[in-house]
Amino acid sequence: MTARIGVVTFPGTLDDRDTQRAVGIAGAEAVPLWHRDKDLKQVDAVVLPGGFSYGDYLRAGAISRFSPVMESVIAGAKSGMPVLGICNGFQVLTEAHLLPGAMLQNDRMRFVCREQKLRVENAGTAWTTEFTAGQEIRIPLKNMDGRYTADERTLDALEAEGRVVFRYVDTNPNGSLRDIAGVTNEAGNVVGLMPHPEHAVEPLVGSGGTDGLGFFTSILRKLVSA
Amino acid sequence: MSLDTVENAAATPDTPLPWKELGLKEDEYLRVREILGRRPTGAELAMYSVMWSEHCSYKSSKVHLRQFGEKAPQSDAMLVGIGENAGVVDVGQGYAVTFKVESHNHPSYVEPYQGAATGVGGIVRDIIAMGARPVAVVDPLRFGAADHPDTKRVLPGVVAGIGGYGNCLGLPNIGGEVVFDACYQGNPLVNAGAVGVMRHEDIHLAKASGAGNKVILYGARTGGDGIGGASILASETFDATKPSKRPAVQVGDPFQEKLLIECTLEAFAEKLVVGIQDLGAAGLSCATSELASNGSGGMTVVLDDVPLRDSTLSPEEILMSESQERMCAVVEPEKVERFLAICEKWDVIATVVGEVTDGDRLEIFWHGEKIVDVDPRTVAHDGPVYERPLARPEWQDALQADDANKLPRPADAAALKEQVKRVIGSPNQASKAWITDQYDRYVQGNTVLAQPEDSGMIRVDAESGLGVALATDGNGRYAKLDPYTGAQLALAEAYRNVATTGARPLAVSDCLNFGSPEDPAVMWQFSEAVRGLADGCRQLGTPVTGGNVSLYNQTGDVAIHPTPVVAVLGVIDDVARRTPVAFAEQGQLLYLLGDTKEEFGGSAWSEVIHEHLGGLPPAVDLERERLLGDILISASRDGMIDAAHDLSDGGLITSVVESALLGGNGVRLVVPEGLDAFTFLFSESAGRAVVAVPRSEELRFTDMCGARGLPATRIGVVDGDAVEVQGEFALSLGELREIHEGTVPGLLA
Amino acid sequence: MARVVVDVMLKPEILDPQGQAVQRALPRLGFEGIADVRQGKRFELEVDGPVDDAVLARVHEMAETFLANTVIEDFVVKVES
Amino acid sequence: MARVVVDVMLKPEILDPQGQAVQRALPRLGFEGIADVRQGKRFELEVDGPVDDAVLARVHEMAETFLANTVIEDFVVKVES
Ligand SMILES: Nc1ncnc2c1ncn2[C@@H]1O[C@H](COP(=O)(O)OP(=O)(O)O)[C@@H](O)[C@H]1O
Ligand SMILES: [Mg+2]
Repeated sequence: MTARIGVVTFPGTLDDRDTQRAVGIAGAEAVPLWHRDKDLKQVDAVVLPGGFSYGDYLRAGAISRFSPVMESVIAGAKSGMPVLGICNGFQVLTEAHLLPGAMLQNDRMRFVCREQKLRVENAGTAWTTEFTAGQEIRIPLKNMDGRYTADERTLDALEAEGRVVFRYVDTNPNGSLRDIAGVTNEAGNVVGLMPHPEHAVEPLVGSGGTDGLGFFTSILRKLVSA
Repeated sequence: MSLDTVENAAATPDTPLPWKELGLKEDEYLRVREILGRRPTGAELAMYSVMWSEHCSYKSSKVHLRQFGEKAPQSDAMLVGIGENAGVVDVGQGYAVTFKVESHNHPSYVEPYQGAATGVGGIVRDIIAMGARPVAVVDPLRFGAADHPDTKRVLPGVVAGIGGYGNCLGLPNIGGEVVFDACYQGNPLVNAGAVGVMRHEDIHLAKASGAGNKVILYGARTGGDGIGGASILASETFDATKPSKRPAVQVGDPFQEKLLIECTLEAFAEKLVVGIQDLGAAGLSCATSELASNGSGGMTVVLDDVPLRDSTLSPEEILMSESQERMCAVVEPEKVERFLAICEKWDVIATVVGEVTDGDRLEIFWHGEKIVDVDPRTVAHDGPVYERPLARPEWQDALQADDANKLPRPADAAALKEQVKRVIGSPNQASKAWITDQYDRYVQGNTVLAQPEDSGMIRVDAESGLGVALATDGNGRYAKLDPYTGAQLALAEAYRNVATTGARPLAVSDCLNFGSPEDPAVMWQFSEAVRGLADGCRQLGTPVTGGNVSLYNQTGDVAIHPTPVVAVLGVIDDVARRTPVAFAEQGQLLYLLGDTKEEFGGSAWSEVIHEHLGGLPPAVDLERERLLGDILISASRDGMIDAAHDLSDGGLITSVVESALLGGNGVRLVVPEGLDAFTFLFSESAGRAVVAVPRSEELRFTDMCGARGLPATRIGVVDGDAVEVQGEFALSLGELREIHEGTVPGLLA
Repeated sequence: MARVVVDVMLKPEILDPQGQAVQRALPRLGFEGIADVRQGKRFELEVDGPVDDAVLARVHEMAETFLANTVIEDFVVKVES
Repeated sequence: MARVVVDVMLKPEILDPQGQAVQRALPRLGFEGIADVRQGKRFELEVDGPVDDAVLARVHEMAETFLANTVIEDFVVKVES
């Protein structure tokens, strides 16, 4: 039996099909979830994919966070269900207060699309066990509102508790504080990051690398061995 | 004015109407009266005036555009030709592809962000209206001089608008152009193209048939966008000078459009749609008259049912409104409920506003009164057609006599090196990454190639690896020197760019940007360019499937360079075989394919070093282009080459530097016998490409070129970390990178 | 130091997708009775020295030429007390 | 119908690149003497019926939970006269 991984579609979500494909390539079963449905269809984990849900109007993720599906995702996350938020999904997770901090417009005030080098700082979360701490990976990054921000106390606590999961290397593309590209919650089941692992799972398309596959094989291994 | 009904119009033949203010000529207005057998109502006048405008009726260009059909090469790939929202070509395995380029030049000068954004929105709706899922966009752009202050206003806004809209729709941007030239100072060209994919059986057309079928308007509410003219009709006095409260600028809502895409595709998948039409220029006037005239029956529309953003709109204004993000579908009565449910699922407002009838009239009602009663064909298809006078400009001979080949050339190796640096760092040849990094090229997960590759490439089928490639090109400097040849060079370059990546060119779309058709010189340029493109497409076997004409691109009496932008679509059986631009492996051999002659007319070198435009553009040999393309495609399919880059403006040195920088590998070049270093590096002869050949494939590759008669000259090797021209100069990759990548950010940041 | 505020709003006849998205979300969040929402920008300018008519005139010009895009936006200049 | 305005500004300790970009551009445009610029959002809500304390309390809640992200933003609710 393989793991069932839910992929949520909000109005304006863009990378849902790509994320489903990535889940499938990793060997898990992708289960589409619709924002108006509270029913999580007994999935073992949930991915909130990238895009511009509700056009990113008001603030990125601010409107989606109040959708019916999020009530169930929030409840699930609090009881240990693994949740991964990619880009817009990360923004939704911060707006829903499942992850600390908030996302602001890039310091350069332009959309940025590039291949980004990251360092994996925490290989112990539900979504990163296939990596090793300190490993450098390359995956695409594309966002308008990717500047991770939190107050100093929160940032210090995140560092102290090892909850910074990914850091930008060489270039900080959006002005994120302390080069933070991704964080996790205290329990390590909820992870959010700005770059897009689902665009780096096949050699031929996307950025051409397969460094993103590790996210999906990590969760699969965890769920299947559990 | 009180409501101007059909009855009222018949009874008051002498009521003066503001036809002039709405842009109609007197004879055109008289034609309308003749067609109707009475004076038009205000609403009818509104419809005729927008539908008979240059933009909607192609009245000046029609007689020339016919050649695209008359000269069209026989092609089994063509499924839907010119005349529909976009052409459709067969790419095999049951897939069909639709693509088109359009202009949003004037709005983008007034309000760069929104003008460009709504341009993307409009072209994407054309693609959805054919039944296809949009899979990529491209954006051929032209701006005034790079260092002009207004370029700093226009360019960042245009780029942010294209990105803001396209990124939010989830469409990868896979290519385009950025050209700077003072001739576009008051008339930037903002062209946008889109590609869509569907199965053959999903092709949809804009027609309303089947009496009793419902006409559903869905998407955004209708506001007073872009109806400056119609507001005159709504006022008591027909006073055109009265300030209008109607917005002159449309604001795009890409989120709404994304929902429109998803709900339209879902309705298609459930086979709920009989006919469909997007609402673009001329809004409901266009959608209703085109749907009705392409179908078998007539249509009634109740305007009171149109959802409004502004309740003060008059019926004339509603008919003319160009509010964005709206579509119109014809649906069988028993399927209406399901159609509305899908719209509700996606939070899209949808309203039944009319019905297909078995008559042949388009009848529109307001407050229970009939305000339009016309034969829809007369609105949509029987607009005026002009044979505008044309005359070869009297300056053309002098321009061509001002031979660029006679310009002073660099005196020694040091001067040559200096000029290489200047050309590589010139705004037109420099890296456009500052711009293209603002576009999402990864979304949808099928992007095989995107900028700065020679063409964009999208995987269509993950199982088989089937893919499509798209490139757009145009060179206004060449076209100014000779519009016929210039159009063919644009075609040749786009064709070559597609073939260079390993895809087989299939079909063409175009966007023809010119000055005023009322100027005989411009009309001559236009007719020559169309003739050149049509002849070229026939010779290359790539039919024109559709396109767009943008006229009146001029400031005062001064027209832009004639700028035909040509898009070529190609197909590749397996995207794993694509050829990238980057020189990725040290030790590979570099071959120059094609002949290099002394051709500097319109060249980047003449522009950058001498600020010169004169002489003749490079000669075109389309048979040679076809042979070059065949070789590049075979070599890619059989794994004989690892990289290829076409040569165009900026010559060989520009292409080689780009490939070296992208791969992070240097090159050592040897000037071939019979050529001087200057001509070798800077000539812009057409029909050429440079390829990187693994040593193990050298014999096989040169044998193939030899057997098929394509000149292939070994010019060097991928080696080291500098671009070196033996006996002349060397430039380190680091220095080249600084020059090539620093220019555009330096100008705009 | 004094504060001058420039409020920039889309002209009433211009589509405001952001405001509309907010308005449509409100009922779902349990907030009824809001007939319309428009979203604009607010600039807070800290001015060196006193805010006299000359300063206000300059801020007005700044708003007109730079802070607002008067093709699609209106603006209001206010002194914050 | 009455109008309630919600002004949302980034907290003072949060970097505001938009405001800074405006401030940096001003001298180039010939506007001197502006010590600081902050850019925020302004929401204009048209309320059905009269604006009483209950309505204001609801708008306050709306601002706190939705219109502003209080991790990074402060807000002010005002009745426009
Ligand atoms: N506005 C743009 N949008 C997207 N891609 C662009 C744009 N301008 C240039 N490019 C890309 O940059 C690369 C180099 O452009 P160009 O030098 O014009 O190519 P070529 O000369 O081969 O036609 C191409 O991949 C082109 O598609
Ligand atoms: Mg090229």
